[in-house]
Amino acid sequence: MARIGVFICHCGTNIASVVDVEKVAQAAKSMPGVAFATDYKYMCSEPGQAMIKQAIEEHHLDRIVIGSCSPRMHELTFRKMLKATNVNPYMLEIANLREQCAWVHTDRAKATEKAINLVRMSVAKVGNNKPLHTSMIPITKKALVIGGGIAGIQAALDIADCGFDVTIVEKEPSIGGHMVMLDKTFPTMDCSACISTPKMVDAGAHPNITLKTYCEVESVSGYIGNFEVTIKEKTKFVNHDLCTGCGLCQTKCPTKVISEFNQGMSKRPAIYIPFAQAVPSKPVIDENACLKLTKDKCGICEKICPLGAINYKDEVRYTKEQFGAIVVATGYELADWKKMYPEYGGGRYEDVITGLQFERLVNASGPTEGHIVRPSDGKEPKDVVIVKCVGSRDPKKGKSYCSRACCMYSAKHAHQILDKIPGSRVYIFYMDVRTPGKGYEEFYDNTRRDGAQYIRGRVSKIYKEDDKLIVKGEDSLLGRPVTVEADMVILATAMEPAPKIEEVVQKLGISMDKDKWIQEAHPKLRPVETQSAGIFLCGTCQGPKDIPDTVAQASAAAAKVAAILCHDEMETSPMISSVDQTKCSGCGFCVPTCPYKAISLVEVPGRDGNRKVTKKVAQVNEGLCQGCGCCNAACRTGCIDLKGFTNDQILKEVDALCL
Amino acid sequence: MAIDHACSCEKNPLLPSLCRVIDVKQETPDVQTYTIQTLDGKKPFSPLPGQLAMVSLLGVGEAMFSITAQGEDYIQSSIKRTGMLTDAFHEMQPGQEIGIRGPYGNHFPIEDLKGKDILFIGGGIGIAPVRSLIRYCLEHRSDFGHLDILYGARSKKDICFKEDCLENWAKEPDTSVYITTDVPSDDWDGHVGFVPSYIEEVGFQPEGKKVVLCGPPIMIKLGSASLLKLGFAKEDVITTLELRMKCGIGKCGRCNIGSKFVCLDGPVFTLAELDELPDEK
Amino acid sequence: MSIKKDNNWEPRILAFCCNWCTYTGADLAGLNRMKYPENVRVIRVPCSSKVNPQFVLRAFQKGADGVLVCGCHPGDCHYSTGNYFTRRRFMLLQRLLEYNGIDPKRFQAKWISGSEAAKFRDTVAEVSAQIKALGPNNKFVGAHYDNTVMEKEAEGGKD
Amino acid sequence: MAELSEAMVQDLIRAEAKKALQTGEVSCVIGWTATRFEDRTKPYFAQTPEECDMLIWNRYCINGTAKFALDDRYPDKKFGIIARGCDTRAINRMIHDKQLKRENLYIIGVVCDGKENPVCRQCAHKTPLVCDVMIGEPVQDVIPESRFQEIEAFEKLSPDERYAYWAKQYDKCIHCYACRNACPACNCIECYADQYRVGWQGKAADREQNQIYGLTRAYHVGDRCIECGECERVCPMHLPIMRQTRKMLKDINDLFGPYECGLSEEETTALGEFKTADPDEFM
Amino acid sequence: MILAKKDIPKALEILSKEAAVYAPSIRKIEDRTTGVIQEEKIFLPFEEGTEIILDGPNTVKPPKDLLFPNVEKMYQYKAAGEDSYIREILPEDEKKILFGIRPCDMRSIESMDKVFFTKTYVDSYYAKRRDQVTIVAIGCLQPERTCFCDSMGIDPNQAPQADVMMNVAGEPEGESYVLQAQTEKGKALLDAISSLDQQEGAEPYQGTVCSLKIRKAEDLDKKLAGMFDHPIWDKVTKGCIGCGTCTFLCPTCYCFDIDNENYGNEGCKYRCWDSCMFSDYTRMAGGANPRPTKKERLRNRYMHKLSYFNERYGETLCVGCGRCIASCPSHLDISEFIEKATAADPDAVSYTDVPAGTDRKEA
Repeated sequence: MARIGVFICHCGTNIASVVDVEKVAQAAKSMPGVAFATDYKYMCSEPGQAMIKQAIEEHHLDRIVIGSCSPRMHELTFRKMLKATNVNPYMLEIANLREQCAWVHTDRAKATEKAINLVRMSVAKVGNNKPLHTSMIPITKKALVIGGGIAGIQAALDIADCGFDVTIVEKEPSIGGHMVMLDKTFPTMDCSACISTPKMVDAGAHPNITLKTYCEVESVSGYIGNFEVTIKEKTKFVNHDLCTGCGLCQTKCPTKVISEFNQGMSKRPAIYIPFAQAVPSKPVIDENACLKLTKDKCGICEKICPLGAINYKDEVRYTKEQFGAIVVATGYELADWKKMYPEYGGGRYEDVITGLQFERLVNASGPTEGHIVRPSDGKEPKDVVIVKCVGSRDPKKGKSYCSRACCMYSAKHAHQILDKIPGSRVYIFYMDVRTPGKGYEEFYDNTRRDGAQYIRGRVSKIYKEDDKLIVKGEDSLLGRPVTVEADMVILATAMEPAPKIEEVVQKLGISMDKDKWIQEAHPKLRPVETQSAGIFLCGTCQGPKDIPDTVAQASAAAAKVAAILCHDEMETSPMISSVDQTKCSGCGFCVPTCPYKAISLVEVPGRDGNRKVTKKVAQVNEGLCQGCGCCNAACRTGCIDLKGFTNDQILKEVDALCL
Repeated sequence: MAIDHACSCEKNPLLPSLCRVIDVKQETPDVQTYTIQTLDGKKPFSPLPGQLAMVSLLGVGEAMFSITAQGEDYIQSSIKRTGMLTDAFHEMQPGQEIGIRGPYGNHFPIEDLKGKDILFIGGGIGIAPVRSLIRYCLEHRSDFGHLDILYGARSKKDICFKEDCLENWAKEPDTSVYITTDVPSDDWDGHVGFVPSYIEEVGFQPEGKKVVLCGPPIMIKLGSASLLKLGFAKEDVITTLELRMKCGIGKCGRCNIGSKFVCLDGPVFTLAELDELPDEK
Repeated sequence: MSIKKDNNWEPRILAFCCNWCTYTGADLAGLNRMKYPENVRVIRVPCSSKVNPQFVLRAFQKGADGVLVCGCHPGDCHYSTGNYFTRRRFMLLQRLLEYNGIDPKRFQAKWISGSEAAKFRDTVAEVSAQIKALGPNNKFVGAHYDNTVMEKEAEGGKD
Repeated sequence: MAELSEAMVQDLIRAEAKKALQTGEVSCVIGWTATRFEDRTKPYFAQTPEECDMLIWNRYCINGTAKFALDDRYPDKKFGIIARGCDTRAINRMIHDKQLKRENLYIIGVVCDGKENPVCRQCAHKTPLVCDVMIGEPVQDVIPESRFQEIEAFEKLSPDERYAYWAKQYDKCIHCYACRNACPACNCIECYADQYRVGWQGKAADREQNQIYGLTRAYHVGDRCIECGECERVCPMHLPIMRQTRKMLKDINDLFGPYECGLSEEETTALGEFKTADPDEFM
Repeated sequence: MILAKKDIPKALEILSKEAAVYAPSIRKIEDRTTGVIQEEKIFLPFEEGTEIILDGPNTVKPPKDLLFPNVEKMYQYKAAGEDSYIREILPEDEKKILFGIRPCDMRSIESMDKVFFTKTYVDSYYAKRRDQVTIVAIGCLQPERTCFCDSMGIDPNQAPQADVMMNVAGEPEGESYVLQAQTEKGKALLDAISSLDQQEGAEPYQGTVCSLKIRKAEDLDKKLAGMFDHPIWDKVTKGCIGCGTCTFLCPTCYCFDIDNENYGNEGCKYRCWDSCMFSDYTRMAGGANPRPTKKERLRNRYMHKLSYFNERYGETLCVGCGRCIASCPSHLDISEFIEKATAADPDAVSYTDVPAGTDRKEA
């Protein structure tokens, strides 16, 4: 039987003024397993702790109950104290006599009775405590960043600057993401490429950063400190070790297909470097377009490559790597407005373009070398309509959320048009104008002063009449229909999570919100963490945001990663679930209840009657389990149990309180 | 009813008497020996070697254990940690109140053993019942012939009753002690090997010798085979059985093997007797 | 502890509170020196989803007059999804108990966040009043249950 | 097409069972055989083609056959089962719960016309849902309107009436665990009630322990109940056990959408998932 | 003495002044939703107005729980250092009369007497209850189709060990009973109700025979002792679902478990019925189980009833009451087993199961 010591704290007069602490200590003496009980003015003080230690020695105590303030206050203090004794730090329970007794009651007799009850509960629980031991797991000092946009680049640079190895996995042939497609950034009108490409170059050249472009994460296992990630390297058909990026092949390739980078507004060859400043600046072959690969014809690039870097027999390669932490920065994609808004032409009118297409249009390195012209006929538009909230804030047709960046880039686009095309008119249909950022409101004001006409209302229809796009909407402020004859329409389309986000989330064992943005661990206090320890997020994979917010989040995530990687090993909480595999039926009911995907079914040697068999049972991954106990209540045999809060312990508490 | 049973509880055989653990000794990492006394400092009862006691940790549960030794004013029982109940036993400290009832079961056939050489074979915690008989024989040394004691444990640290096994018994007159461990270890320079093979290695002679064999089921099975190979008769090999028990007085039903109840008609059986019973051990 | 017939009868209410929200909220109620009835005792659990329906049955069997399960609001669970399971489990259990004759007021679940000290206080006061009005629970109470055993101990053991 | 007579079905069952055993892939075929009473049959395990002639089919074939597959969780050969609609739901239940593997079963499905068992009046799936061969013409699945009538009527009683009713029922219970052992959803290798755990389940057959057992079992199987009625059929003291488990099903049905179990191996269970949009009464 | 049937309630009223009288009666549970009343015949304490049913089928549950209750407190204890105690809880001082026990059930009480009174130890709890009980047995008039007591050597008209034997006078439809004291206790009981004596009546009816006749070898116990490894066990145990119905409804099953219930540091040790059909019955702390499957368990049960008990106590532990046959979820039948075992070749290496009833002409 246990030998329990009970220590009742007066907490000065905080507890003692309402609770008869001596009586509580006296009552504790006759509780099951109690070998010693006393009260003292301040248990958490030096002398108080010394007294507990002495009592442990003198009375051979093996378990401790302290009646004091909330365990949320001093549980760690007392655990630390026990580390210096023979008593395991987890053979401790704290009865909350201050916050949940003395401070909330006035009747001394009743409060004392309740205090006795609470102590009895803790005594009953501690009697069933088992010694627990934290274990140390080694940490692989290397981080994985999924996604090579500005978020991923920033996070990788920050982590690498702390001295840790980082691998960036990017599914496209180059890092850079959406930011390099942009022309200028609001509100400062910096050249987007001018500020992002140096970062790309830094990332490419950083000794601690490994770029894995044209790669995808195939599978992830393990847990914080020790993720094992399989990375799939797609077929580039170009040996990047040999290739110098001279670009000769690009110029000779006879096949031309639509350029993703230019948002479909220009063409690129089948062997291509996506854009001039790409990092790495080496081409890949588009296997769906290449004549050699599709029809076994051509083969020009192989012939002309001076280094023999072309390899049509390239195969998908898988590599396994260990990482200590993972940053998810998979970014966004523009929602397909064509499906959502057939009334805007559904894509039939070339001159109805997205904001991102406009960025390419206005960009000096874009398809028109920066001239704003209509894609249909190359004429300079005079009347331009910008429609905001296309897909955003429209739960019926699109998304219910606000895409956050559109108000500002629409203002920027208006400014750019008014600036570059003299005599042009810009009409902006809006629902609200949201400018919560430094210098944002001023920028918006300036745009209005430039002459942009803001019309509050949604656009109901866009159709073509002769050369013009007729934009019909309603001015809801004036309460009358509006019709604008435009040369070009720019749609500020909603952001949505990158395609295949479900796969990424599923592989990582993290979760998404209703709109498929990745769910942060806590919206306020843990905004860059996921529910899975060691997996962080930044940028637009978490939700729509602009560049400064993205970069700030990336640095925050990097700091979180660094805080893990700076340790050689980490302590795991011993208060996690474990399975009594002799009793487990292997039904797997616990598996779907775990938010961390910490439970898996494994085959172990077992017994069927007296026969030896291999049976399937549940197993808890100690690195993943966070100790919520949700699986416990799903287990009908009661064989999966949370250490420190076992079913038996809680039942004992129930029994004790019901006495 | 050939066996006469003595019961310490005159009235209610299922009612334990309150006793106290006066000493706890850590024999091995998972075996402890408890010295038990009545509250007024007396011996709870006087068991014969091989008998059992139902030890009950009030509020936790009770289980049957063999009595490994007794003195003027105490009895001793050794308990190996195997489950929830024995975990709780292992938390006992001197002064702990427990309930105890017994002694139950038959005992080693002392009269049959008198005047004979005896070979004691124990494995693991199986040495506990054997020890009660060894102690009896040593106390009544002149009644018995040569004593051989063979004991096997997993490793040196798992040897129970280290003083007896490694020192005291070897010093007794006309007594040979053989100790073996299953696995070698740095601090062990004695014999290494399993009990059955050691039996054959030593090559005990069956003439005029009775064998007392206690240990885990597999050891009893293979050990018996070794003994039979050496020419021992089944009538001369005595062993003990262990089954789940609740009442200890042959009423609750679960420890039967055929028509015999291990708690009442056992736990001591010769191999010949076991042959008569259905194969359900 | 007073005998149940007594006019001063106080109900015995158990509250399972999740460590991250409700337990914190209860602590906050203390910090703010809010007052609520003494008859509710809190059992701390890491998450409301740890609470096994068996605990609730056991509490009634052992003589509890009411049981409360409290956790974070849906969506706020420290462990992200635990309380969604709690919600399903206990909506069903509450109905099953009611079906077996237990007043649904005797078994309640509530979402109380770490900042909702006042809600904690109000909930406790309300549940306590409701159960007081219902009177002692005699359903599912074990035949072995013996109230007198405890009286001695509550008075500080027998000296 | 003319309906098959009982005798014809019986012949087909015997023939299929024989065929299965003759292949050597199947260790036995479980069905029903006669007892000394004409209105009773019992489970029968035909292990040789000859023994198949002992198999019978009549309106007294009321014992569930599927649960016996759990007697050997690690079989060398396939286990043959003559399965009615309810038995196939039981099979799905146990496969879903990962206690059986489909490849270890050889299922001879028989379209059932309802037996001398009150629960058959509520049967929604008379046609086997999973089988290797099927005997009889499939019939339309119809969920009877009366499915929850009994529960709804009982809900209307006063709380005290309900409690008194159950208390009397649990006074009768002899704690024999027949309901559990017959139930295909009670497929844990070691039931919580069989474990030595102070405070979970007492062995005593008093009202208190019986209530705890009854409610716990209802909760444990309630979201997986296939409504085969075996629990009620086997109860020697005639407790209305389905009235508890059906209550759980009804609530799940009401709260979380239409719910029936055992219709396929892949379905999810109500307590194994959630929706953020589930109704919330705990605000 | 002769007691008119109509005077039975009067007699019981007189007797219940001195002792608690238990007699077969109907326990009713009304389903208020349908108005259906579930009825169940069991032994209930007699109160004024209780309807006593002496004829018709036997009670669903045997009366054994009146002597050997399902749950019986053994002792109270407290584990708290110096304050520790162990206090015996013996059954209360209460005289009981079991009225209307059938010969089969009376015979089962004899078997329990042997278990609890002999073989070294006397069970104090059983002994105290047994000593305080007076038993009035009644000759069986309507054996059910599952009854086969006379095949087990029991005369359904006679219960020699009962304190009082009661048979209907004359023909089964007779209007009075003949009561004969067979012990001193019985005499005292009859003295107490002598005022109701009708003085004259017909001879006690002795004509009841069981409808189920089974073929049972005279030395079945010895034959079975040699059949422990017989292939018959594989076959006859297959349909068993391992529940405890047969054991809990059996009038002779006496196995029990011991457990405790705690309140703080006090608690109570109790014993309760256990069933050898349960997997945890013989399972040891380490998980090993000498009877791992239902084959071993059911074999042990049948062997215990039909062989082991004979060896130990000299009689068969099955009284042929048929309760297990009537209630078995799988419709297993011990009488069928007895016939099969009687017919079986003890040295056979294989066994073909021919269920009873398959010889019946098929429809």
